[in-house]
Amino acid sequence: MAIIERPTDTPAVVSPDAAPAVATPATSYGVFRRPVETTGWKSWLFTIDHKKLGIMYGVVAMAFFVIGGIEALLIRLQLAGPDGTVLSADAYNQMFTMHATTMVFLFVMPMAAAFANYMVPLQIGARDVAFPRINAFGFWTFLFGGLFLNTSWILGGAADGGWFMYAPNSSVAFSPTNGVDFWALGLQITGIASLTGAINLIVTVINMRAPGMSLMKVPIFTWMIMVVQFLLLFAIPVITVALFLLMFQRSFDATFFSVEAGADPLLWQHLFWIFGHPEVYIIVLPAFGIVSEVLPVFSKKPLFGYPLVVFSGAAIGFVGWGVWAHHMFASGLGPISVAVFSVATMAIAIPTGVKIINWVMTMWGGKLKFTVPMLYAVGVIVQFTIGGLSGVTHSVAPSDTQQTDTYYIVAHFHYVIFGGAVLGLFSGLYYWWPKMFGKMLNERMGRWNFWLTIIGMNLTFGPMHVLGLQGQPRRMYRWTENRAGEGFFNIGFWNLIASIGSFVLALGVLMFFVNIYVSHRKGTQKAPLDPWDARSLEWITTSPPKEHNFDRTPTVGHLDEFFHRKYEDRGEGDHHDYHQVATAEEIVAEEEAKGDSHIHLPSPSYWPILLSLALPIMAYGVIYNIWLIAGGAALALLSMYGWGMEPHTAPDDDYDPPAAGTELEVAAHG
Amino acid sequence: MADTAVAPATGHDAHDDHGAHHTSTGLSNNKLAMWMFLGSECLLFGGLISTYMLYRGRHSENLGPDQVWDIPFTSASSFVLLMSSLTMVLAVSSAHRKDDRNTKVWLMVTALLGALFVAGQVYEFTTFYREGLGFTTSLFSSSFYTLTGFHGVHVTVGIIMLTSLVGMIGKNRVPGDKAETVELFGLYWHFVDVVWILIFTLVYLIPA
Amino acid sequence: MSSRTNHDRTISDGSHDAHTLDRVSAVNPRRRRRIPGIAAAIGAAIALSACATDAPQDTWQPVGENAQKIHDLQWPVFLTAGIVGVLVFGLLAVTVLRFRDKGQAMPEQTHGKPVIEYLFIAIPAVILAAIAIPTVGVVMALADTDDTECVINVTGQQWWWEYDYEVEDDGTICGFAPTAAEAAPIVTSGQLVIPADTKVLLRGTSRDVIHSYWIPRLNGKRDMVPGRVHYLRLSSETPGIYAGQCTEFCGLSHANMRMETIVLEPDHFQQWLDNELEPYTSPEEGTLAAAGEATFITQCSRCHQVNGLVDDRGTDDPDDDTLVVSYPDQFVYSGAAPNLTNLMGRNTFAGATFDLLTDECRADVWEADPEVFGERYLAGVTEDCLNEIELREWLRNSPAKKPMYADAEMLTETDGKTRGMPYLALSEDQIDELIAYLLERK
Amino acid sequence: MFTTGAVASLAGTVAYGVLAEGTMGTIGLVSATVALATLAGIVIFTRDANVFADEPDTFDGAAANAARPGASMWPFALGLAVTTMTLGLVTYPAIFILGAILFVAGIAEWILQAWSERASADASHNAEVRSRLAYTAEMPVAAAIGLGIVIYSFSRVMLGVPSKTSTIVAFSIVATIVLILGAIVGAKRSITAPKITALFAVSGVVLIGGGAVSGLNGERHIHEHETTAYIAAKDECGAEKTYADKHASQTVAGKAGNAEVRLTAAGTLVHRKPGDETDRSSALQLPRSNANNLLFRNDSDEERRLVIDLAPDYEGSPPRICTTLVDPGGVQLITVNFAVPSFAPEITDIGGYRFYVPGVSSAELEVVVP
Repeated sequence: MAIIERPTDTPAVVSPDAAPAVATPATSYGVFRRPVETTGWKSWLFTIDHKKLGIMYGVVAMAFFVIGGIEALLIRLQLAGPDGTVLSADAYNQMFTMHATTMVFLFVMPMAAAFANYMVPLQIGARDVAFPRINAFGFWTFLFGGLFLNTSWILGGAADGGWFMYAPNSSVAFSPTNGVDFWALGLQITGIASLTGAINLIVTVINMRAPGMSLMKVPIFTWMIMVVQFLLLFAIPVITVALFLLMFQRSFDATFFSVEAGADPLLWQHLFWIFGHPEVYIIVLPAFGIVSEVLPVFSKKPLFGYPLVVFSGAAIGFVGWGVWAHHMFASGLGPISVAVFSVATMAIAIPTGVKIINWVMTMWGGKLKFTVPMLYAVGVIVQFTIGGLSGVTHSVAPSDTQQTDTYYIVAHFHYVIFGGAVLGLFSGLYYWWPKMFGKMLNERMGRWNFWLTIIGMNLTFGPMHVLGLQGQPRRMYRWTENRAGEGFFNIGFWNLIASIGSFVLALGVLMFFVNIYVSHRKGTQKAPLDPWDARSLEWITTSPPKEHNFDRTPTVGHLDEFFHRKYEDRGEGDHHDYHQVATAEEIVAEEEAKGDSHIHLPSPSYWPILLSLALPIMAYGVIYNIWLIAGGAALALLSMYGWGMEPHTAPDDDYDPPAAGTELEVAAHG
Repeated sequence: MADTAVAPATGHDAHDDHGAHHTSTGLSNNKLAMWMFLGSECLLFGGLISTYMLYRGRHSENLGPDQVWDIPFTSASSFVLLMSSLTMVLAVSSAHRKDDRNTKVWLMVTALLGALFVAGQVYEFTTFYREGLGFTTSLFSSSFYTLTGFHGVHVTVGIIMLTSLVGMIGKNRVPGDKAETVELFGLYWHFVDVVWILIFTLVYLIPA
Repeated sequence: MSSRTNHDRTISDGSHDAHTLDRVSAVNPRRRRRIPGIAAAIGAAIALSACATDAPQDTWQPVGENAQKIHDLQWPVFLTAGIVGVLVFGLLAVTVLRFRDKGQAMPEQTHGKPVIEYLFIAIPAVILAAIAIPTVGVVMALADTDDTECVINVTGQQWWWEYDYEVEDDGTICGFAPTAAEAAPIVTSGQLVIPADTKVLLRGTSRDVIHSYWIPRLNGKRDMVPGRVHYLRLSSETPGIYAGQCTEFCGLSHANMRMETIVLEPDHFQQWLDNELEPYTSPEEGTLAAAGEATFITQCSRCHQVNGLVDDRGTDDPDDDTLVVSYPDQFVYSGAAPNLTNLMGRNTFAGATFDLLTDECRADVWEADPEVFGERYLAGVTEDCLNEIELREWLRNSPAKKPMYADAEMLTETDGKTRGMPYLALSEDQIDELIAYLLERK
Repeated sequence: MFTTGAVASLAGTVAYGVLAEGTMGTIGLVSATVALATLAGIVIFTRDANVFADEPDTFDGAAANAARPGASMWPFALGLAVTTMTLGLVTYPAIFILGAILFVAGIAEWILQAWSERASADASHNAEVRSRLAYTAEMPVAAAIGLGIVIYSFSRVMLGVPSKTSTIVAFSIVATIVLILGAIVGAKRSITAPKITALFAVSGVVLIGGGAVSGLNGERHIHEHETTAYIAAKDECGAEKTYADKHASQTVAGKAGNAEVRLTAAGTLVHRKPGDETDRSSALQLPRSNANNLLFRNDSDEERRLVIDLAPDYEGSPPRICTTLVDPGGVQLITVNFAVPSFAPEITDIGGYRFYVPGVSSAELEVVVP
């Protein structure tokens, strides 16, 4: 395991003329002295601790959420009345392009990555992910990619072709600023981050589970994360190809999308949506995982049909590859393709429906406690169901030709993404906040947060159903009275409602940040070890967890291991009678007492952040100056070699984390 | 999936042992990661090959594929790349026998054969260019150069990794298990070879 | 159309959203009135609003044959979705109310019963199968082009539509033989004119980026992709003007790329056709319009074609007259500009973005009953009805009126060709002349 | 070193001045000589160049205890770099860049060495410290350079060999040698590292030599392949086979063209448009200023090509477009953009647009561009 990797003295080579087989701890074979700080800014900059990286993912994602939210508010301000003048046509086009790009790639995906990073190793009883340095590299690459993408605002304008960036509208002739270049390269960079993250997490889940944790005992959140990582693993290279083609088209005059050379613009659409549709599940499945964790805890019942939820998650992931063309029902595919993709799309509603029913059945017969995370989880069920059902209405291809590219679609996917993914992520934030930061988020504020968000989102996106069915297309920087109609369903009224709703929603989200402040003021109580009476492994340790996560690697006998350590069924036959046999404090204390005698964590490293830094440099090079590419490449190459030759742990600075209450024997190496 | 959770609950000794990685599947993390990476690469080349197959006939009044190919030459260079897979196997087997000297020798031979292949590709591209097939000439040329270029870059990166590996073995600076590291490089190298066989068949041999 | 009620629409739309009651009450106000309280109040409000017109692009008021097919398929789906939604929410509500923590004992720790799970897989599967079968049928029916009676080519470009009518093998256009002139291809823009009761096949492509042709009341949308030809069937029995809008994002002025389809009775279509093919007549000598013709030739004809326009300036010998042929491909990146031969026969301009008619005159045409619609439309734009303010603003500075890439100096990527109409620095006198000239183009 | 450099530079200046007669070049070289001489003077004056020639006693004891700095090649490399850069300034920019790279590398290595030698009193530790940093940079650079030499030299050799066949022979021979040498070295353990290094050095020199010889000898001439664009420009789109028609493609991986134009077995041209599955021989109407992707299908039993004449002398439009010869049953894509409408005088003058097939007089199809 990487985290306890260290050199041995066993000669690995029998060759007679070979020098000492492997360098001994006394002779480091890294390049620089390793950074070893555990506090201060360096401990964050060079950290490879999955928990610190998870928190950083979360903070950065939240920052981008705010940026994307401001973009959304500007869009709604522009559309509040006819012939809006808040934004110019050009600015508006940039705004909706970047709103979607930011929300999808820089908020929802990294927010899910934040939870995945923080929780997956804890949920499977591991001390870190399989490749901690790659993990750090993934985070910094995502951050630099996101910053790179957003620098386009001040460097001549952001991308203006929509997040789907259909060719040939993305060619230089039609989008002459560098915005699309920034977009393509920025996504390429964040794609690298996602790909490395995917490989890392897959290996982690497959290989680093605690003893006894068979695949069907893996917590559902971790399961969903694994499905998502497989989707990423296979979806990212497809968009990579598309983005390369676009880059060659724009920067090196290739002709992939030049119709005058005989190109077929539908190539881009196919490549984009083969990536883009799995992307939808990449966005929403982590939230499904969170909801599936939260509901059982507050229903005091295991997840109804756990195996079925696992398989339906995998089925969604699998079938998700066969439905991409339902984004293209109007683009002139033949009737046969349209019929096939239409039916396939309906088929994917089945596993999705299974999830919803399983959630409701989990609650059925339970002992429901409506805390804020539970409220959000129930919110997901309601809002996502609406989004799912409107989805069924346009899986019917002929019906879709009336609805696609109208506000009806905007309504649909916001119910799915905001109602499904974002509410789910908020549920996770409230649920795991005490685990991550050791303080409870204020429940009262949390309720304000929840209700304002729910009311706001329904006010914003609900009217969009009406707008779309009344024929208002998407991506219009203005609408006119001429086409608004009168009467109850007139476009003007519902646009205004949507705009008002967006500000209610913004207020709701703001409450979350207020809540953080309120909950972390001086004098607030430390959270108890097990505030929710939770069920899974991540709670069998302190809050926040120690750097090495568990003093003793837990051994797992049940799906809901923590629950089974706390409770015992003393009933007979069909009669069940659960008694608490241990408190969380007792369980954690016992683990500490029997802690492993020595634990090696991988040391922090300079190389991941350096290598990440090389990527945007090269990307700027592609846009502005070819020599910058050379400079960036040199830095990348240097970092890769530095990385390659660096041992996983710093031999001079073996780190044995001190544990409270127990004396750990210092590692001895002969 | 082999669902064998090994229980290292008692032994920290196991942790310190380099050779035996205790993972839930028994497969080392590095190897699993390499397989995942190669799986991802399949789709990368899948996308590029699809693009090429769509555009191979689209060159309007410019040069078409069968007008520039030099099949005998490309066959020779393909054979050289195939041979490099053989030498890679020899390198891996030497590494497993902990024979550093021959590992280095075979890795070097592999790298050299790879370099010859890349040189052949450079030569081939040069002749194509002289014959009038530039990168921006037509859809066919753009997609051809992109596909084979991507493969060439993969080979080149592989060669640099191989030579570096030779250096690292020489200086005894391979972190982790040496035999496994060589094996991982081998996996990558074989993958690149297999992709070439696919490209050679689809791009060169099937007439447009 | 405003007063038409559509039963199907009412049921299914309501099934889906929060305003279920609203729609029902809109149709059936009498029954609603019996219900006291809020419902009655809403009912009254809706009853009032039911008299008002809905948005012209309402997808729930099909007129055309294909739109009707789509509608017949979609309302049961909406209804089903609504019912499923209500059931799920009902179940959820019961669960939430019944099982909240009232101090009951810890529930049984069970992962559920397989029977229930399989049932919950089977139910949606059956429902979806029931939806899938008619869907496939309608997909095939909509793609059917065998009985086409008329073919019209549609070409999209930033940010307007061009239509050209082909001459059929038998010398007719859409089955109509021109009365006087010989049949020749007709090129128009913005408003598509088709005969009623005719199965028209639009054969569409694009000159630059992807656009999408969508007239919601006649059919679903279809992308018009450069380098490809896609086709779309339109047909309607009811004469009228049907609004639509480009629905594939096509750049800066995407929001301003609109179109209308005009359905005319056969007689009226014949009239329209003859008018289109009428030979060009120059304005009378000495009039403002005659000066406008000269201005048009020097300022506009590089891009805008007026069929039959002849440059006879500075010569009395008719043999020296030269036919004025526009070369928009030298100045505009898409290579095309609207044909202005019969501009005032249409009632919108600049990609159907602006009206050529004043608000009153517009309402006369747009809200006309089907019986009188044809006459009113064919009357074209008269001097009294001309929306001169906007036309003037447009001629004064078009890029300011509609966002376009019109500054040739900034357009290095397109070799200085503009996208859309550039600023021409016309004097007020020239604008007067041009308006006088254009008013005669019908 | 600077002394030597100054002398060499002086000699170079004189030689260059006499042989090349370039004023600027001479001035540049004179400046370099002066600069080097000045440096040499400073070095000699400060006795920095030759500290150990003086009595060691004059230095304090601590220094004497320190390990002697090892031999270093970097000062030499730096001198070489400066000379190359100067030479580059007056000759080719490429040489200057080469010198600059060498300069940067030399300085970096020198600094690194100097730094590591002061790290501690333990020489082996110092070497270790140096290698930590140096290997990360040296290994990839060395790998890239080695790879570059092989690729560049070998591809030059192949471009230089007289015929296509001999490239295959050359390729096979080199590859076989590599394989055989590998096998021998692998089998014979008596071959030690120095011998292998020597082998590499020799092969490297041979390869570079071969590349250099080929480069100087000039490449074999590669003919630009004729295309239909070329034969159209030469007014040769006839029925007869040209060089451009050799191995021409016969299939297209797309179906949704604007129209399909078909040469029937009866020798007539018909067209068919999407959405209208009947063959028509009436005029084909196509939009103006649009990239019309048309398919030409040859259903006759002879090789035929499709030709269309466009507006003559019109900016941005070729006068004629033709396909290559299409086999019986074959298909080819032809993209036509009509910039001018049919009714324009320049088109009515040539009798309107029409597709025709050379060699089949009955095959004509009128095209109308409104």
